[in-house]
Amino acid sequence: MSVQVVGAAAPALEITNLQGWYGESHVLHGVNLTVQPGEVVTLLGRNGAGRTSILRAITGLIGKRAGSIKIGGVETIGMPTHKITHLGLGYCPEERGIFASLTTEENLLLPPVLKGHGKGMGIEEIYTLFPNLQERKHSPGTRLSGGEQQMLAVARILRTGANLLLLDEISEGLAPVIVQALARMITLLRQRGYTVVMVEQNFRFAAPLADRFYVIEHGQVVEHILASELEDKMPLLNELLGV
Amino acid sequence: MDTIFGVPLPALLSQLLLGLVNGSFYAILSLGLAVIFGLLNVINFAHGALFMMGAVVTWMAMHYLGINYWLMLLLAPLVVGCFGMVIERLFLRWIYKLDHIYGLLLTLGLTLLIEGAFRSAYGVSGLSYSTPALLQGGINLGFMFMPKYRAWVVVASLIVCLATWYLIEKTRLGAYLRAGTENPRLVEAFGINVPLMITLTYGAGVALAAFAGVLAAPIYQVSPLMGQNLIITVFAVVVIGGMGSIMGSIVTGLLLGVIEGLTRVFYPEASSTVVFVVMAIVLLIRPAGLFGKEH
Amino acid sequence: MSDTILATKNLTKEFKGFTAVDNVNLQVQRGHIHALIGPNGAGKTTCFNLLTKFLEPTRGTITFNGIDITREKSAEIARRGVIRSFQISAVFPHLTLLENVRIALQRQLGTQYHFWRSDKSLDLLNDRAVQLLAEVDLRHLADEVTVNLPYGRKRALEIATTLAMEPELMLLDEPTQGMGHEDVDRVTSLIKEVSKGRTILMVEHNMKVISTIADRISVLQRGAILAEGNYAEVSQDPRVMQAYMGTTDGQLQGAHA
Amino acid sequence: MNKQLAFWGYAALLLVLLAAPMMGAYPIFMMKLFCFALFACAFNLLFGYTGLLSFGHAAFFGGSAYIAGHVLKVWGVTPEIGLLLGTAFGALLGWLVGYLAIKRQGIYFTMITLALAQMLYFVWLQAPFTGGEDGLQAVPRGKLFGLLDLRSDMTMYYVCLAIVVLAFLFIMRIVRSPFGHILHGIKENEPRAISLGYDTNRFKLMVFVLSAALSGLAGALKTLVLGFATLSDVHWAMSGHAVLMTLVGGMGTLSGPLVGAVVIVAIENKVGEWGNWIASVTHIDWFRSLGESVTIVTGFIFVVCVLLFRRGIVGEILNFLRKPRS
Amino acid sequence: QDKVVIGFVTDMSSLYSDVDGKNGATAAQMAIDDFGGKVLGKPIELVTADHQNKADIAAAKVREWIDTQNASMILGGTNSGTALASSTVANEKGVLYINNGAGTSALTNEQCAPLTIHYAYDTVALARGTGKAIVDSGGKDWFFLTADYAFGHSLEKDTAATVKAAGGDVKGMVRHPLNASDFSSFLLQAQSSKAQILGMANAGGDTINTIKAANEFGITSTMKLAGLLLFLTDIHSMGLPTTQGLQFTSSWYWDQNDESRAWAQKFYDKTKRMPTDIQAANYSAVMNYLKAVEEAGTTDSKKVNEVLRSKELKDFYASGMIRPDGRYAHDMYLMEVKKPADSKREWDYLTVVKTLPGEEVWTLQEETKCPLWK
Ligand SMILES: Nc1ncnc2c1ncn2[C@@H]1O[C@H](COP(=O)(O)OP(=O)(O)OP(=O)(O)O)[C@@H](O)[C@H]1O
Ligand SMILES: Nc1ncnc2c1ncn2[C@@H]1O[C@H](COP(=O)(O)OP(=O)(O)OP(=O)(O)O)[C@@H](O)[C@H]1O
Ligand SMILES: [Mg+2]
Ligand SMILES: [Mg+2]
Repeated sequence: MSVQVVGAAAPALEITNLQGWYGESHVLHGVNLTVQPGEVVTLLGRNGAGRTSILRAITGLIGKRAGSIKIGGVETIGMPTHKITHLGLGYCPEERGIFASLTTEENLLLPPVLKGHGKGMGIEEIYTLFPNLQERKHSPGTRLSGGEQQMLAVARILRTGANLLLLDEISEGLAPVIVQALARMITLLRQRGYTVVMVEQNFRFAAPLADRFYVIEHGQVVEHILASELEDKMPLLNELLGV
Repeated sequence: MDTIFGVPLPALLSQLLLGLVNGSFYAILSLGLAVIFGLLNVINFAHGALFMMGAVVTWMAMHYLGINYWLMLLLAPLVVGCFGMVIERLFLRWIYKLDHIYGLLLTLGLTLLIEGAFRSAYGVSGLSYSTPALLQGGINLGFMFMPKYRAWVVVASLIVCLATWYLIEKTRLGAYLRAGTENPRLVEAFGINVPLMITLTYGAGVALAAFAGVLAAPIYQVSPLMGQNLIITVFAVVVIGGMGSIMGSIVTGLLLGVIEGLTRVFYPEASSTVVFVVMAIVLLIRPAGLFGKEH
Repeated sequence: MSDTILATKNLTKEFKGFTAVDNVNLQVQRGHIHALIGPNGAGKTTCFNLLTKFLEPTRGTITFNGIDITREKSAEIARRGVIRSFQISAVFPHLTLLENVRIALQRQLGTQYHFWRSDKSLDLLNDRAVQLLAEVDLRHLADEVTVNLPYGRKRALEIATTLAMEPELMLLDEPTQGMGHEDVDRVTSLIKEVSKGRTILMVEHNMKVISTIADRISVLQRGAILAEGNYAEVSQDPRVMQAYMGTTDGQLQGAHA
Repeated sequence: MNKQLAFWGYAALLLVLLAAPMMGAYPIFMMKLFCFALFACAFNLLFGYTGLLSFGHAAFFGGSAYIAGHVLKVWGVTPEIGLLLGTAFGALLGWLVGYLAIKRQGIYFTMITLALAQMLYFVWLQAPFTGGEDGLQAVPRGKLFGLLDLRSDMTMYYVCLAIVVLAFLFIMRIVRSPFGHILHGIKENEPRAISLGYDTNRFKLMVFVLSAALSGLAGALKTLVLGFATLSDVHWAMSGHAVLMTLVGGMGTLSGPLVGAVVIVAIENKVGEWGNWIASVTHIDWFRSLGESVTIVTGFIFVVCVLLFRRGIVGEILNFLRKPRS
Repeated sequence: QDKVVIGFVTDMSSLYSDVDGKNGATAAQMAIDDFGGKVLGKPIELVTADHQNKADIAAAKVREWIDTQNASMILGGTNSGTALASSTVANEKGVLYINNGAGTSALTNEQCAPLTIHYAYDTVALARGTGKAIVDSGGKDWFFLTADYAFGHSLEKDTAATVKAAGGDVKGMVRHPLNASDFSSFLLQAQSSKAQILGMANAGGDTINTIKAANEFGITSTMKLAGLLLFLTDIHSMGLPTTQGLQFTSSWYWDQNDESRAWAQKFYDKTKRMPTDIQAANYSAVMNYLKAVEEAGTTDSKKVNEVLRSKELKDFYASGMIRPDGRYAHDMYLMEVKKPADSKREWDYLTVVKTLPGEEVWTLQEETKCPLWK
């Protein structure tokens, strides 16, 4: 597989007419979205709208998918998951996926550093960001509290040097003080040129961070909002999200 | 001083040594089971059959091709390991997402097939394999005559066991493997070729069984049924050690060999039952096994 | 009977040289919605685990309605009326919603061990089950198989099941986690609703929920109680702001909307 | 609609079975089938309805077969007492094994039952009264309640049918009882059942004992019908049989184990003939050796079932019937 | 009925399939072919089944053959449990049952039956033959290695009694569980007893592994091994280097005389293996049965049985009478395994050390519990 760089113009992520299935249930019905390098994009929607499924489809973890997903210009729809990741993908799953048989530190060091991509965060930096993790670094991963596990799940992919991060509800279950730290972290990542696709329930958290928003409903994109339009489209958004 | 419960000390000592030899087989077999269970979540009932295959392949290589023992020590695990990988690709691959039970049943089915095939080819009385020239004879330890070959079995299996343990518990590859057991999809999402890793792991676990088979060939009659009785005992060892625990299976394997050895002296009739008695006791006190982690 | 339904005395849990819960003296008033908040890893879930005996306390006692329940088993405590919900959703996935609730109701009949009795004897629970489902707005889904439900619905079902137990004391661990706004609001009012006539002890990171319904709040930090009081009191506490809220400007909405 | 269909299905089956010996069916073979079917149903109660896979059920089946054989032959008790004692023994043993085994879950549970049963195998092998390799032979059938002479195959057939039908109804009732509903809950999500105040271990132990007792009844009945109990009844392969019958028929379905028992017992007895027949039709001589390869055929069925028909025969049919509706 | 059906049920797929099994069926078929394929003008058909060592399957097969195919004789193979069960069924149905492979002496003792003939060997003969012959040749001090179940116990008990009666002494014994796989530990115990003879009261894989370990630990240099239940196929599979010098009792050996050699060669041409004594007995039994049918002029089991028991039988396999308890009382032989150097060709493994007269080796009339022979 040769990684063709289609010039600087290639979007970090380009999804066209994405279909997705779990077994026999069809959950994604033609998703179209594009993310440019260095952007922070948030997927909004109600429970069960299909946001997590989109992230899973990108990483190849959904049951079956069709359509087109290009990462950095490379078509990935036919690739196995582990190859897709090497295009510079970092995925933080909704259910956190902390490994019980590994210690916190082993969990943290688990994802291999991806070659040919950005330099990941150092372990020191990560521990400064999440002091809890340092304190509990030798205990088994799943013995951490719910929130600590969430931190670990995020921290883990910052190390690999992936430059396209897929973050699924990372503020969930965290104390406000940590949520604020995460917000600072995302701002920082953006400054460093990372591309971020977030799924968020917590609109307050996402609002100041994202450049653009996609609203998902029934496995489709139903609305696209720029940060600048946010004020104006607030009523629409509230209606869509049922606030 | 020189008798314990009416048994002379030297006799006791020799029985302990013999127990250790058997323990080495248990250790290496239960280790393979633990590796496979730990990483694939499959109870490999076929382990006994593959152990047998290791021995039979060794015999075949000698009989048809004249390949000697030492080469087979390497080749048999390789051949059987490859066979294991084919099994994994063809059969096991489809059942990982299902309950453990299906793995057990599938491998039980495979066991019947493999043993049946070898039985039709070679009958049941078995085949004879002689001890390699280098290890013939024995050492007089004063209190007993220790065949050199048995001493070699202990050394060889200890080395293999410890190497495996190190690989899994202390290396990065090991960390992938352990993580892969819990959530293979996610590990794959970190960029690791998990399907390949799983295939190789099964191959490796099976190779361990085959290695034990090669070690066993000169000691026991090489027969299609040789794995059948062993496998149940080894299951018990794995349960006692704590399933999936690598160190647990090694230590428990050796320990049970020794306990069995002692039983052979004091109450020989019970020597193959003692494993299960120990298991019952251990479970009453520590439901997760000696080295197992409580969830 | 006193007004304190649940009390712990010097409750402590140590994990291999690490103290997750440290001499906690918690008093929960009957009829209150009592919130347990605190930074991640403060020991809230561990506390719940101790109260329901999913973990064995290292030290200390737990009294419920004046009775010492420290030594009792999980199931016994549940039968006394202390029911918890899990941080991850807990349902019986391949049963219908109705059956889910009915399993919980069944215990009142006292026939759970009657393997010789027909299950027709359970039909008299159906009305109550439907009623409970209606309370959490799931009535129309009563005959659906649970596994197909979205997350938020499962949480709602879990609450319905818990209610079926007629708990005197409900322990809710982050009941609104992973829910959209709609669901959060629904569940918040649901909790308010069901708190009538019973006591609720809940862990929650969503300050909006806490501020609307909690009668009393205990703040845990590093396993110990840092502050206690009603929302106004606690939220003014600079230590709480520092350890938990993270903002020192007195703006207490937290990060959650 | 579906329930009615099932009811008429069972009724028709019962009629056929009642008439079978008159129509030339082979009573002894049928009775053996009944015993295995009952064994499979008892096993399924545990496996299919509670999600506990025991790989040691031979201990109850075979153990009770020995006990019943011994009391019938040596003590000379009447058949009903023999069956009763066999069943009671199954229950007692079930309690012991269950007590140890339910301390662990999932596959651990399975391995423990397997190991304990294997330990019991050695006990049976060594116990003097079981006759070791010879087995316990020539067990008399005697007279039921001292009245009904069971030596006639016909009488035995109807008695056997009655017992198995009653046992089957009993299992049906267990599954559809308040108790059965909790079992279902435990199978689905045990921690949740605990948190709802159910002492799940007690439920598991109870169902284990029930299943063991019914397996014991099956074993005792087998001894009564065939007149002997041997080591193969307590061997782990017998436990494997129970699993296979349940799996082939469809676990977690009431009639699955019945179908599975028919299929497996038929294979065990007839595969040689089928092999010869296939060989004569296809002219491939290899098939003639099928008769010596029952284990290979069995292994093959295991593999195929696990890979392709996980729901089993009845399970697949039910699934097929269900589909167009939803 | 337009054909004569003989049913042969044995273990064709597991533990005992080498000593009898498929090739046992071949031997029986050879007898039918040699007889001309027809008796009383009707073609003879051999039906076979694998009982997988399960008594219920064996009994079911026997019953089925008798009921549905009108089988006129059942030939039973290895495994005592299946043999006793088959015997019961056959007698109940009034059909002749001849057994070759099973060792249990109960077939002609406690559980003897009028239509049951035990043809080849039984454990009593094995024990007595080997026990007495070895003591007579100077092996006085014995140590027993016994498989701990009924079969092993009875082998041990019978042999020990013979040994003592012949003036020998039992120095001790150790009972090992079935399928113990590792025997080194038991052997050390045997060695320290300082006995001359190690009596192996076990069978199959256990015996084989005992012998292997005895070689490995140099036990064979101080003790002589006596197998109480061994077959030619066992020796074949272990090879002479391991088994040389081993003594055991057998009912027949292919290299005994010209007749046996001639028949064995025919068998070898068909199966590429030399016959075991059981396989030879299968041939002999079927042949004698067919002759008896011819003589009786009917396939009626009672009549054929009478003919069979009425006179001395004699062929390449053995000669002797069938006693009232059903035992075919022929001579047995004490065999010794050759040294590798003495073996001239493949399957040239044994020498006959001694003939054990049929009057002595089997259960005696004064001992029998068989009501038919009181
Ligand atoms: N593993 C699965 N198997 C079957 N269906 C699934 C699975 N996971 C999700 N679904 C279904 O797919 C649809 C989309 O779910 P998804 O998890 O993508 O939604 P979401 O927008 O992330 O919602 P949430 O807020 O619950 O995380 C839902 O209807 C859900 O029930
Ligand atoms: N079984 C255990 N073994 C070791 N340490 C544990 C165990 N359970 C919890 N801990 C530790 O105890 C501390 C308290 O955990 P707990 O789950 O109670 O936190 P919490 O307050 O619920 O946090 P969160 O809000 O993040 O869910 C954590 O630091 C956690 O790592
Ligand atoms: Mg989601
Ligand atoms: Mg928590």
